[in-house]
Amino acid sequence: MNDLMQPLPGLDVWHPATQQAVFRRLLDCYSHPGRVEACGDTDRAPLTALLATLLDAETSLADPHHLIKAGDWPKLEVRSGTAEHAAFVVANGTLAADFTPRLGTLESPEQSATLLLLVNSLVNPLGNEQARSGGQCLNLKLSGPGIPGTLKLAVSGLHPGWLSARADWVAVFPLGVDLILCDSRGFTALPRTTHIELEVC
Amino acid sequence: MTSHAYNFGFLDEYAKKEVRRAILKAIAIPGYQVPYASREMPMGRGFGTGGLQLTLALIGPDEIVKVIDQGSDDSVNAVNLRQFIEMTCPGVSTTTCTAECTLLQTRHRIPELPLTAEQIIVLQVPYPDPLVVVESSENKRKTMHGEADYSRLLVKLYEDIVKYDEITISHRYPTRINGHYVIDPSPIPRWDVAKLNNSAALLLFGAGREKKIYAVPPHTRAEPLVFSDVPFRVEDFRDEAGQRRVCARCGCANSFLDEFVGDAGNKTYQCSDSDWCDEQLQRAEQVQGVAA
Amino acid sequence: MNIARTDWARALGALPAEEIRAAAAQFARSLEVQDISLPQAGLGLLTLTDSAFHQPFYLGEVLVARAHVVLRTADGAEASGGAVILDDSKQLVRAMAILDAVLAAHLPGWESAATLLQRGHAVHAEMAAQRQHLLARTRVDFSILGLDEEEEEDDE
Amino acid sequence: MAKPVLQVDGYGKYFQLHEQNKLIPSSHNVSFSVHAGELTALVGPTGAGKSSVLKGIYRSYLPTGGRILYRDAQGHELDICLASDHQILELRRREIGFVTQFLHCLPRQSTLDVVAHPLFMNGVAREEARQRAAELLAEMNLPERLWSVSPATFSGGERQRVNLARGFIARPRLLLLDEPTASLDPETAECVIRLIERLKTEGTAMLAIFHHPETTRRLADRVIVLTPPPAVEELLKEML
Amino acid sequence: MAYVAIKGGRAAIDGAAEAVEFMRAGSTGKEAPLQLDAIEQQLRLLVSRVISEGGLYHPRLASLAIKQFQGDTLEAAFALRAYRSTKPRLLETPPQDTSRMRCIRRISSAFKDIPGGQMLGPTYDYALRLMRLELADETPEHFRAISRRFLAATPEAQLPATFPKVLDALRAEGLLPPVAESREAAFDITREALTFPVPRSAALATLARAETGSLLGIAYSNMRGYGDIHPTVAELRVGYLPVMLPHPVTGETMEAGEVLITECEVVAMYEGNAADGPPTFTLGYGACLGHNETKAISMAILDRALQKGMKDGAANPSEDPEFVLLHVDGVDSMGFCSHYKMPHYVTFQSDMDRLRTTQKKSKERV
Amino acid sequence: MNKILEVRNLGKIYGPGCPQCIDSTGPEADTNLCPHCDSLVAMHGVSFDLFEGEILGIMGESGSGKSTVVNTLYSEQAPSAGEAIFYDPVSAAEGGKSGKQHELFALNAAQQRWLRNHRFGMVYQNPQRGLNFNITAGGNIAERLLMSDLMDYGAIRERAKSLLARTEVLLSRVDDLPKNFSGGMQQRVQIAKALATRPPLLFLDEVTTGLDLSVQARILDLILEIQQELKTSMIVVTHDLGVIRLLTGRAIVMKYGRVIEAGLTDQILEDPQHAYTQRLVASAL
Repeated sequence: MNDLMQPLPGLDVWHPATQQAVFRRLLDCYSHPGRVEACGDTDRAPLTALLATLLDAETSLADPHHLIKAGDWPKLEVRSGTAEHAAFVVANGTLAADFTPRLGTLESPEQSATLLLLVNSLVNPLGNEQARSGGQCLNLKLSGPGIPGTLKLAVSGLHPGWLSARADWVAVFPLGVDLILCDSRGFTALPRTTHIELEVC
Repeated sequence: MTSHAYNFGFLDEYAKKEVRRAILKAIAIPGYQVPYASREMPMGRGFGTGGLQLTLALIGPDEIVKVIDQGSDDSVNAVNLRQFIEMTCPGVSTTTCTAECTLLQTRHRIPELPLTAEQIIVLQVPYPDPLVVVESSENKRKTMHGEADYSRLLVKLYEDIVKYDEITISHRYPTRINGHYVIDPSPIPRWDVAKLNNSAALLLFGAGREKKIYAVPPHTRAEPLVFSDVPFRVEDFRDEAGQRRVCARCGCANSFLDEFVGDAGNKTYQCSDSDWCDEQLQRAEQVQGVAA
Repeated sequence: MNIARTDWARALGALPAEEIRAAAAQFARSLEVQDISLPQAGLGLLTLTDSAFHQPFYLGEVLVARAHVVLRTADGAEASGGAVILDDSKQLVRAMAILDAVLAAHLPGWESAATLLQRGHAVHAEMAAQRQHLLARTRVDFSILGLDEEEEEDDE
Repeated sequence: MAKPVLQVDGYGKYFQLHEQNKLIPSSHNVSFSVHAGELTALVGPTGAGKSSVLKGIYRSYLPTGGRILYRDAQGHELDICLASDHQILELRRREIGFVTQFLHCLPRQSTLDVVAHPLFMNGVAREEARQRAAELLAEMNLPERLWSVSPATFSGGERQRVNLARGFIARPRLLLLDEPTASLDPETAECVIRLIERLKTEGTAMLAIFHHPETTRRLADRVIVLTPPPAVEELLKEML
Repeated sequence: MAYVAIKGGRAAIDGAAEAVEFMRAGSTGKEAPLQLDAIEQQLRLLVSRVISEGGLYHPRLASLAIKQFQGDTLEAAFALRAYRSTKPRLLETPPQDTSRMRCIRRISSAFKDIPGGQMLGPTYDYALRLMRLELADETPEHFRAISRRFLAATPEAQLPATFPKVLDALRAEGLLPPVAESREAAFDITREALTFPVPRSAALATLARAETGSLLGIAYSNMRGYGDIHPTVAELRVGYLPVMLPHPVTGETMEAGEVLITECEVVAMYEGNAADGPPTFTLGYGACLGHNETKAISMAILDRALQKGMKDGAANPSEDPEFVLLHVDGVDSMGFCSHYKMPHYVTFQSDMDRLRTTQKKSKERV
Repeated sequence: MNKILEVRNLGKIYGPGCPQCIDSTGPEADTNLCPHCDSLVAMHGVSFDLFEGEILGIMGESGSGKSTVVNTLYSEQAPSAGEAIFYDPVSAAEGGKSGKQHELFALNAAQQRWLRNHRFGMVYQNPQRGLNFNITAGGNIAERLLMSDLMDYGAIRERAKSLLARTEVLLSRVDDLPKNFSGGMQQRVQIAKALATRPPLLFLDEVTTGLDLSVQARILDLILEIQQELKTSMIVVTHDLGVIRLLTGRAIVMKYGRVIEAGLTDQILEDPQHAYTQRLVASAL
């Protein structure tokens, strides 16, 4: 079994070694909210790589916008749930938010959902650079744990409704949801503690 | 009778995934003790099984790991854990040099050398809940944490001052994270508590027996619980004359010191952080060399 | 003697593992063996129904090994066999699965497997008889005690 | 002529005792008015319901018939029979005072604070309230040595002066007086009477019951003679 | 200097590992190593403790652990636990019915005669605790003779292999609370942390792998007066439970093997039922892997005590689920106890700092 | 006068409840136990307003539901029905225009706890409920101050001492454990603790029951004095008419979970309308 962690064969997202590498990048995103990390070389899109990394039979997933290939479900082993009750929810970020995920309880805030939103592009702009392509662009100014001072994040293809909904969801700490935003190259995380200011484009 | 081929990192992949999910929650809710299904490890609860499970869930093949106990890489427990990691994680390298490591597992100390954003520190925790001293029921404690109700803990400090004119908590000093949850920062001395505040490195805490994981994310407020007019004080290493004691080995005057009692009853002091001590010594020798 | 398929694993399990493995290996030489699922050895949670309130709970874990094979003879006949046993040997359970297929489909040479089965069954019966003996030797005869100890107080 | 401060119109009060299944009339069809700067006195034999009228106006009793129209400082009219509890409390706090023969107060409170309390409750600063209480007590000849002690130990006359002072201090627009001089020695009674006269000149409307007819004669601007209410049977007939 | 902090840990650890081995082998070189068969057979009650406290039915590995850890049950159970962590979990068995148990012992202290009869089986209950010095010098020949003698005597009657449950008779008479046929999934304590309140299945699972002495201690407190369960043992049985699993091909239930277990039901003081029904006896249930009657009885008493505590609030330690369930695990408690042997130089340094400062202040005050 | 609390149709049913619960319980039915489903209708349809600086009495015998009213308002238990709005006078004073309104039963546990710590006070009949007997008298007061985020040790110490002085607890006993105090003194410490944060709204639940008469009188005087000083709004729950007469301006009479009479205290005592109140008043005379 030791060969499982040896040099990555094909960078298969179902391989434990790939998942460990993806996890460490995601961990960096959680530690430094808003920082966009490349997913690295994997044979599948970042979203699939993240799902393969995070999920197993012990947890549940909702896919209201049908973003997951049918063939991937058995490999994920995950239980399927509704957007209101699942531990993880994947959604199309360009569509408006139309559900309220689990927010946890004061006693057990970890029983809240993690939302993975697929967007068009993510970038940490240097100066006045904007998100790379397509759709409406949101410039976010982030602060909070993990961020010294403030950090800028430009997102295109994120319906602004997600941000206002999130603001409601995270209003009463420790209740809330944690967001993972994902584009075709990488991802970033916006845990519930991150304060988001929307800057006018 | 039994196969001895272990999975990379000893734990099976499902166990690792579960720990990883708990780590992410712990970072997202700074200071909150996330429950997880702590696995049985081949060393005693209390020997760092919580920290070890974190390490094994994080570790990758190009990791450079450092393990310390009481600040020292050669303390028995550190040796034990390092051996176990070497045995179950082939390809991983270990180091004693604080600056070199990417992952540092420790018990009772945070190194003197400030950690960097590229490093993760894993602390072993025997008792994760600072409220246990004032409330024995976990149910009630969960409610108190949720509501950030730490008044009973503060009353404890109040009564301490009334009785002794001092706060008597020596190590495991309750520390408030990002203005909400109060954590037990593990049995680090007060000397190390300041290192939690606005740290560049991610700090993870694992309590194996109590099945809890919590975190202090980088650049996050970590404030020891105090009164506004009674300052938090770290260990005092001044001698009777008010002079700061120095390490008998490297001469360092601003590190946490171990106290040794010699056969003749004489006391000597030495850096508790062995890598730090070596570095200081080396630097001193270089300076001497240059001077010579 | 007719032994039900559900009792085969129990009967074979009473014999030394080497004998089972050897017999299966013999069949494997003349038959093509395909693993429907890889033989697995690991743990199973033992669920008990408590007899007070009839609620299920986990008493602990047991070793579990499981195998599922298909045998093919040279002339193309196929037979499925499987076994699940409380053991940690993948080889043993796979051997039992092979014998299970041989016995179920009466594949050529099945008689030798049947002999093995009978022997195992006999060993099992002997063990059962010993336990019987244990019980019978320690049975308390209250019909006599009842007469003798009429006025004795129950000291519990 | 200016409109009356208080106009009582067909006031009636009977008690319904559920336990004994009994009706007890105490006032019946009483009408009168009270004007600013005037004292209206109620007279009549025992059982005529004099106190019942005062209590009905103060709403210690719930009237069972008629109207009690009170016109407040802003000229708004309010039927006390129908007013909410909070409206009554507001009136008691700002406009209507009631002085009986009894003084209820906190056992350890100083006389000065007892008298100043109504002002304090109306938002007057404590020191100013005390100052005004002191002036009033001086005027009423209460020896200064008593001001800082509790009235609990006072003689009847001293206590009643404190009681009156407390009733007067907030300058209610309508003052109800239930035998305020009953237990006083002549000298103190005279002092109280003079105070009432002064309140009249200052425009306070008063409705009073006095023990002595001569006090009534001296102070009353109008006298209302009450007769005992008819028997229950009569009342019931009337009701039908 | 008397003590150098920086070096020396590794050599000492290696030396310690060799030292225990040296103690095991002895210095004379004359001792015969213990054989696993001998341990499994002759120390079967010790093996029973290790498998139940280790939570894994593996008599062979338990025997090895006993040998490896020189008879320390806590350490041996611990090794079995750690072994578990490395093995994949293949399945959960369907709920097994213990009335199918092939008994080797079965008694009731509630009735003299019970359907199927009372069989004492292998027990020391009525043995005199006198030293049998002749056992000091036994030979294989002695063993053969014992076996021959026992089997030679003709049994009086043929007995069935399985027996009905005493509780079923009481239940048929309406003396027991109705059975709640809840199909609630059992709680898996190996995966989920206990957060209170916990379901009864979590309590049963925790007690079933608890350390025997801890369980006995707390149950004893209840028996002695820190509680008022007043149990009567309705039935205590020891035997082999056939474990029934679906056949991989046919799906039919087949016997995958058997497991030695001990089971006990106690009947305790009656009480009224929530739903209109008449009062009935209350019940406690205990079971564990292996042959361990003390544990099964203690568990049954604690089950009853905990049910009471969960319903009415804990009136004493044995009724407090949090107190009982968090403190009976041998591996957890031993680990914690052992960790006090690890270095605490840093924390003690910090303690000394506080005491010195406080002493100084106290002198200043005086 | 500003409203501080508005309570509407408060109800609490223990048990499964059924459609007939309300009709089959109450003073007319002479029970609070529903004969159909065995549920206990602890209170139903309780409505009232409380104004700033006012003391409202809730009187009734045990089982009348009077304590349930304050327990739900103090968020110790959730009601089955009804709403209560708290108009925060402190935020009104601080924030200018209009005070913040809190719909008490719509708040989460943390928000309710904030109100309990910063705006409400509660004094129980049994000092064990209001005090932690394992920490000192001063520590008890400190706990309440710490809950309201006062973090200055010196200030806490001073405040604790002045509160104990105000409630006539010997200062030499500030660092003693309340379990060594007399019942009356425990009650005074409890009052000091409740008042520590100068809450605009205080609940008093049978605070003098079980105390000697002379001790009772002193506690009541103390409450009135403090009320006059601080103009605290109070809800006083008691079965004792003497307490009602002395402390309250308005009162509510409850029986079997229902309000059977409400009015000015002097009116209720001198001219009670309901048969039950008449009997109660008559028996107290």
